[in-house]
Amino acid sequence: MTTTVHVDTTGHAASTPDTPQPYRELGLKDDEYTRIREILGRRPTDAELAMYSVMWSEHCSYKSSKVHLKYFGETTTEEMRAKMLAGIGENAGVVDIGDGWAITFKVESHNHPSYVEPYQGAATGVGGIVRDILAMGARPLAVMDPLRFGAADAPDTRRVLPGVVAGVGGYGNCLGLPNIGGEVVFDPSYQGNPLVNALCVGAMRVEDLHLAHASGAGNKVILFGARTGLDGIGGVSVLASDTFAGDEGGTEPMLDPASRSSAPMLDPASRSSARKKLPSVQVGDPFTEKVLIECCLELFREGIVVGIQDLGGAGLSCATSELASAGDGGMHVYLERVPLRATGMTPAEILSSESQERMCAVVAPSDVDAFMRVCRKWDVIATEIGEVTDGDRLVITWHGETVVDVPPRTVAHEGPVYERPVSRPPVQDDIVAATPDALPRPSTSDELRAEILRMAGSPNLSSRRWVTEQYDRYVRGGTVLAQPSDAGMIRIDESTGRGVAMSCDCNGRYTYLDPYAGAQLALAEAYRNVATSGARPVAVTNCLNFGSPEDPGVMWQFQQAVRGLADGCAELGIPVTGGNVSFYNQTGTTAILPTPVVGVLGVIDDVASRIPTGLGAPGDTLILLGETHDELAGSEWAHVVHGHLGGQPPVVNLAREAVIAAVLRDGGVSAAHDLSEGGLAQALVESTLVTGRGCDVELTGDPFVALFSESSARVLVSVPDPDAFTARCAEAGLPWTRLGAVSATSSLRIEGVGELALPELSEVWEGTLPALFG
Amino acid sequence: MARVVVDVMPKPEILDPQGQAVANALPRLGFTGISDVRQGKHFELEVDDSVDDETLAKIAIGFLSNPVIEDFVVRRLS
Amino acid sequence: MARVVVDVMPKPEILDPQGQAVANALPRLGFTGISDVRQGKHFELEVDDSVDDETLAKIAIGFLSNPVIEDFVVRRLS
Amino acid sequence: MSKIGVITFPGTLDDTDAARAVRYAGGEPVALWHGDADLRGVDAVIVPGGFSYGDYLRAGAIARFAPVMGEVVTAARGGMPVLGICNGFQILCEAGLLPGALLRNAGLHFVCRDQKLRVERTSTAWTGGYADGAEIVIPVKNMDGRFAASRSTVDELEGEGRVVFRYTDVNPNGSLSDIAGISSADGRIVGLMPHPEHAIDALTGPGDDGLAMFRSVLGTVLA
Ligand SMILES: Nc1ncnc2c1ncn2[C@@H]1O[C@H](COP(=O)(O)OP(=O)(O)O)[C@@H](O)[C@H]1O
Ligand SMILES: [Mg+2]
Repeated sequence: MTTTVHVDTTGHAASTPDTPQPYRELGLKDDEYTRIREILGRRPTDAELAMYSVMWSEHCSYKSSKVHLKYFGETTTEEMRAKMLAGIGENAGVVDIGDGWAITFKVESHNHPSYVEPYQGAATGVGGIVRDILAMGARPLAVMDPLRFGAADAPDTRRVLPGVVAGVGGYGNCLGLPNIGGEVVFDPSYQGNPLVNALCVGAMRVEDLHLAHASGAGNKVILFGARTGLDGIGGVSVLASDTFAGDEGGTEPMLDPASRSSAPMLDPASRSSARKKLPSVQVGDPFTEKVLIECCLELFREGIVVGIQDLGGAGLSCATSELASAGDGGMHVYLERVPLRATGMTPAEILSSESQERMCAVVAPSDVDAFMRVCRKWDVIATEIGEVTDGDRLVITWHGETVVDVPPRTVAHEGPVYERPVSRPPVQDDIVAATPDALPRPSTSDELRAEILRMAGSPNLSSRRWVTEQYDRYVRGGTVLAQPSDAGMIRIDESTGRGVAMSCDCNGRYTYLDPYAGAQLALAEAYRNVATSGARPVAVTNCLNFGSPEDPGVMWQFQQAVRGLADGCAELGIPVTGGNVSFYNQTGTTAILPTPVVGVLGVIDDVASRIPTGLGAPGDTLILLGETHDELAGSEWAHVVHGHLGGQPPVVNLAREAVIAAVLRDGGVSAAHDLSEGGLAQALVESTLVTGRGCDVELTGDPFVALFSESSARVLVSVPDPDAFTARCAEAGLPWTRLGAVSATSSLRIEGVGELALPELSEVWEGTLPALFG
Repeated sequence: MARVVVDVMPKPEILDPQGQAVANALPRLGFTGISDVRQGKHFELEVDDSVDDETLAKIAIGFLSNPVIEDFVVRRLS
Repeated sequence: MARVVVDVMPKPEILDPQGQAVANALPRLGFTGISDVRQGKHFELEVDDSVDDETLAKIAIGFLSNPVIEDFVVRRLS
Repeated sequence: MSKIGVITFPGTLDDTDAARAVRYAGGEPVALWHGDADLRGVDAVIVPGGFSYGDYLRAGAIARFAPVMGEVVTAARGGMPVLGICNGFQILCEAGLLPGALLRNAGLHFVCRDQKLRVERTSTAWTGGYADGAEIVIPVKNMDGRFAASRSTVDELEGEGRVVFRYTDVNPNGSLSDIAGISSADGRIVGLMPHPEHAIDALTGPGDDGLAMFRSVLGTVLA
């Protein structure tokens, strides 16, 4: 192909101030464009416009969420900060877990791409979060995947779910990272807007922490990993067209600019005009990433990396401007040196390409040879593309001509900030008023028994095996707990047994009813799951999935959720170390259930003392920790049996959660399982099925409430010595109820309800997802 | 009855890690002179004479390939 | 320079679950009249004129396909 | 101490785990690099699991041409014990050290589960430590684990007692005759899809049923 690349230089831009630019098509508002012109004192070049537009997008700049996210910092005390080595603002949060070990973890969304191309969208979501962890200087150790889909029986779910699961597995398995947990939640609100969040945990020695900054004039900037192609340049391709299609101007933006470009599934017009207006779908190459990981870790070991940054959304635009902005100098990049996969790419396209599996490092000149040697060993392409300068500008040249000359902070860190209108939607009162109190409840033993089975086989409560079997949970040999445990747990240090546990949770229905309490309930559940494994919760990450920030009602949900989460973390004394915001998750004007996925990290001194999930040995006493109230608003029961959603979610009791965690850490528990969606009934079903053991249970109070209420702060435990254990509960002020005992039979027997043989239960619980998805 | 072939290939601008892996391996195996390799899928369908070209195109575009990342070619073998 | 196509298919006696899955899904999607589907791989190679047919056959049999389970066809496109 | 080599190809994943298993069994693991035509004086070789070269063309198809594999083939023909686990099994088949091939799982999904196996042959370098007919549980985790070969090859394997492991309970991938692992005629080369290195203690695996495989070879090479 002999395309002549038309280059818009800074000089040309200065002399042609009136050239119209397609900034609106790129997602920039009039005042944002004006501000760019003011910053530069001229119109931006095509390449600069590409950079600003993508870096100032909602996705990269957090322009709608920034003012709210500040609250996390404001509520983090010095004490909470004590163990935090890196926090919000870095690629990923880092916490000191003792013995010289630091853990870094983060969750990110890849929602829209996974709707367009489920396999690749999910795969590259995993790839992206893993590079974030790698960029902190850590070895990635495990992944998790909180997922949300439309109704389980909707035809599009049959397209999206298998592809997403195969993509998460295909990438993670090939990378050699165990999958230690996640979520699969179905709700019609995610129809047309599935949520694919991916979490990665990594570990490093404290002294190896690498932060993303470019300092030291004369240091070299090296791009390494995959070649740069036309992947995901999406919107930016309008810059290369001679005529700008104005057809997008009038439509309501449904997706944030970064992802909107991938919206056209098939644009017939784009086929004729060669490669212009490409959909921004990227294809992942997990093999290249695996090699890149090993290569990076060897570079870290050699101590020859001054700064490092992964290339994710916004590609080189993001990496160069962030590295330069966070450093103490400027940067000069020779763009023509970037190894390309396609011919005829323009500077704007190269800067915006989202080709996967690339990293950017800053290296002292004397170490460049050693750096290149390591890259050659791993067959990783590495190219010196520039250097750190002592100025304060990011200058990018293309065959000697300047195409970018900007103050890097204005691109990376000083983007627009919006105070979006916030208002509690008027319908919220009606939602809260519509309690489930009048819904018909099962009362006879037959009805209760039938309802237990129906719930166990419902899509949200049925076995996740069809999904989790597609994920390698063993690789690396450090997985202590994975599915079906409440939390995932990995061993960090083989000599001491020190390890970490991790869980991520959210119930979007609770958050819909009350976003403040709902976010706290998500925190409470993740915290409880980690505690149930025997670990001590220490830090929090989150992925805030919401509808359009331009909707004041959505902004209210967002603001409330942030406040609830931050206040909850302050109460528990564990800091939020990082997270991710994903807005514009909606179909038409209908937003998804507000879904702030909360991930909690816990530490355990010796993984050998973990608490297994399910039931203990036959003869062990079954005890329910916590209290049960009549709380069915937002419950799985109301959803499955009545399709009802209204009222107030269960009461939050974080102090109680902390007491439960402390009691569990004290020992004396042979197995445990927390109570969440589906209440005690579901906890009993899961506990018996995962251990293959039966139990005999007697309920106190109204059996329906006892079985299906979703009161928070409750855990089912098996204890060999109930007297000693309950004495300790009493001491800690923790209410408990004796439920019964683990039996040597293979049935779940509930006094006054009847007997459920495990094979019958198992068939119902295991059958649902395979029947739906083959 | 007719035999129909559908070849599905990654779009030219889309990364093709599989083809790449083959291309990189060939010189190591001593085969030179091959400058590029792309790998796709090859389907062979046994089709009733009642199935027209339009239907075949629908199957190819909506099911055998994802038009976001792949191109396809349908051929009827005589 | 020439473009060479290599199609690799599972041997007829080898079970082809991928083709099977496609064949089973088609009626569910409303497409009838397709009685059998087999799925294989399709390679497109950019080849120097110096590469002769014998070399191509070697590449196809020794590398692109595994003769234990697969058959292949090599075609030069003009 | 006996030295057991563990090969790392680009994309190998379970090499550290195989090395750990060798250590647990009392041997000395030695790292072998795909690009070096050198076995570094080891007494036996493990070709571990993973996705060498991404398994992009066909599982094991590219790795078998690596320089180190030339040495492995020569040593194996000379009687050195070789164990191929998962991707390693696929590589040994591609390299012609073991017959047959491993294809996409019949269910078309990656399958990771704790799998019951029966040890069908204990007269190999890698299974001497098991009781005849022992039932063991070790994880299986792969995308391409369906053993396939011509009818005559399968008959030959069965006739010569070279089926070393068989899936019991469920066949996770549609393997012919429920074959999970096979050996060379002399029993020195064994390949299997499940992962014994992930069953060396109850903390990180379903149990320690896999450990005997590594102990067996240490007994063999010491003898
Ligand atoms: N998408 C997924 N990926 C990996 N593991 C999952 C996924 N979905 C669910 N799991 C695992 O399955 C088990 C049951 O899930 P769930 O009932 O949602 O747990 P909980 O209610 O304790 O949060 C947990 O171990 C969870 O981590
Ligand atoms: Mg739980």
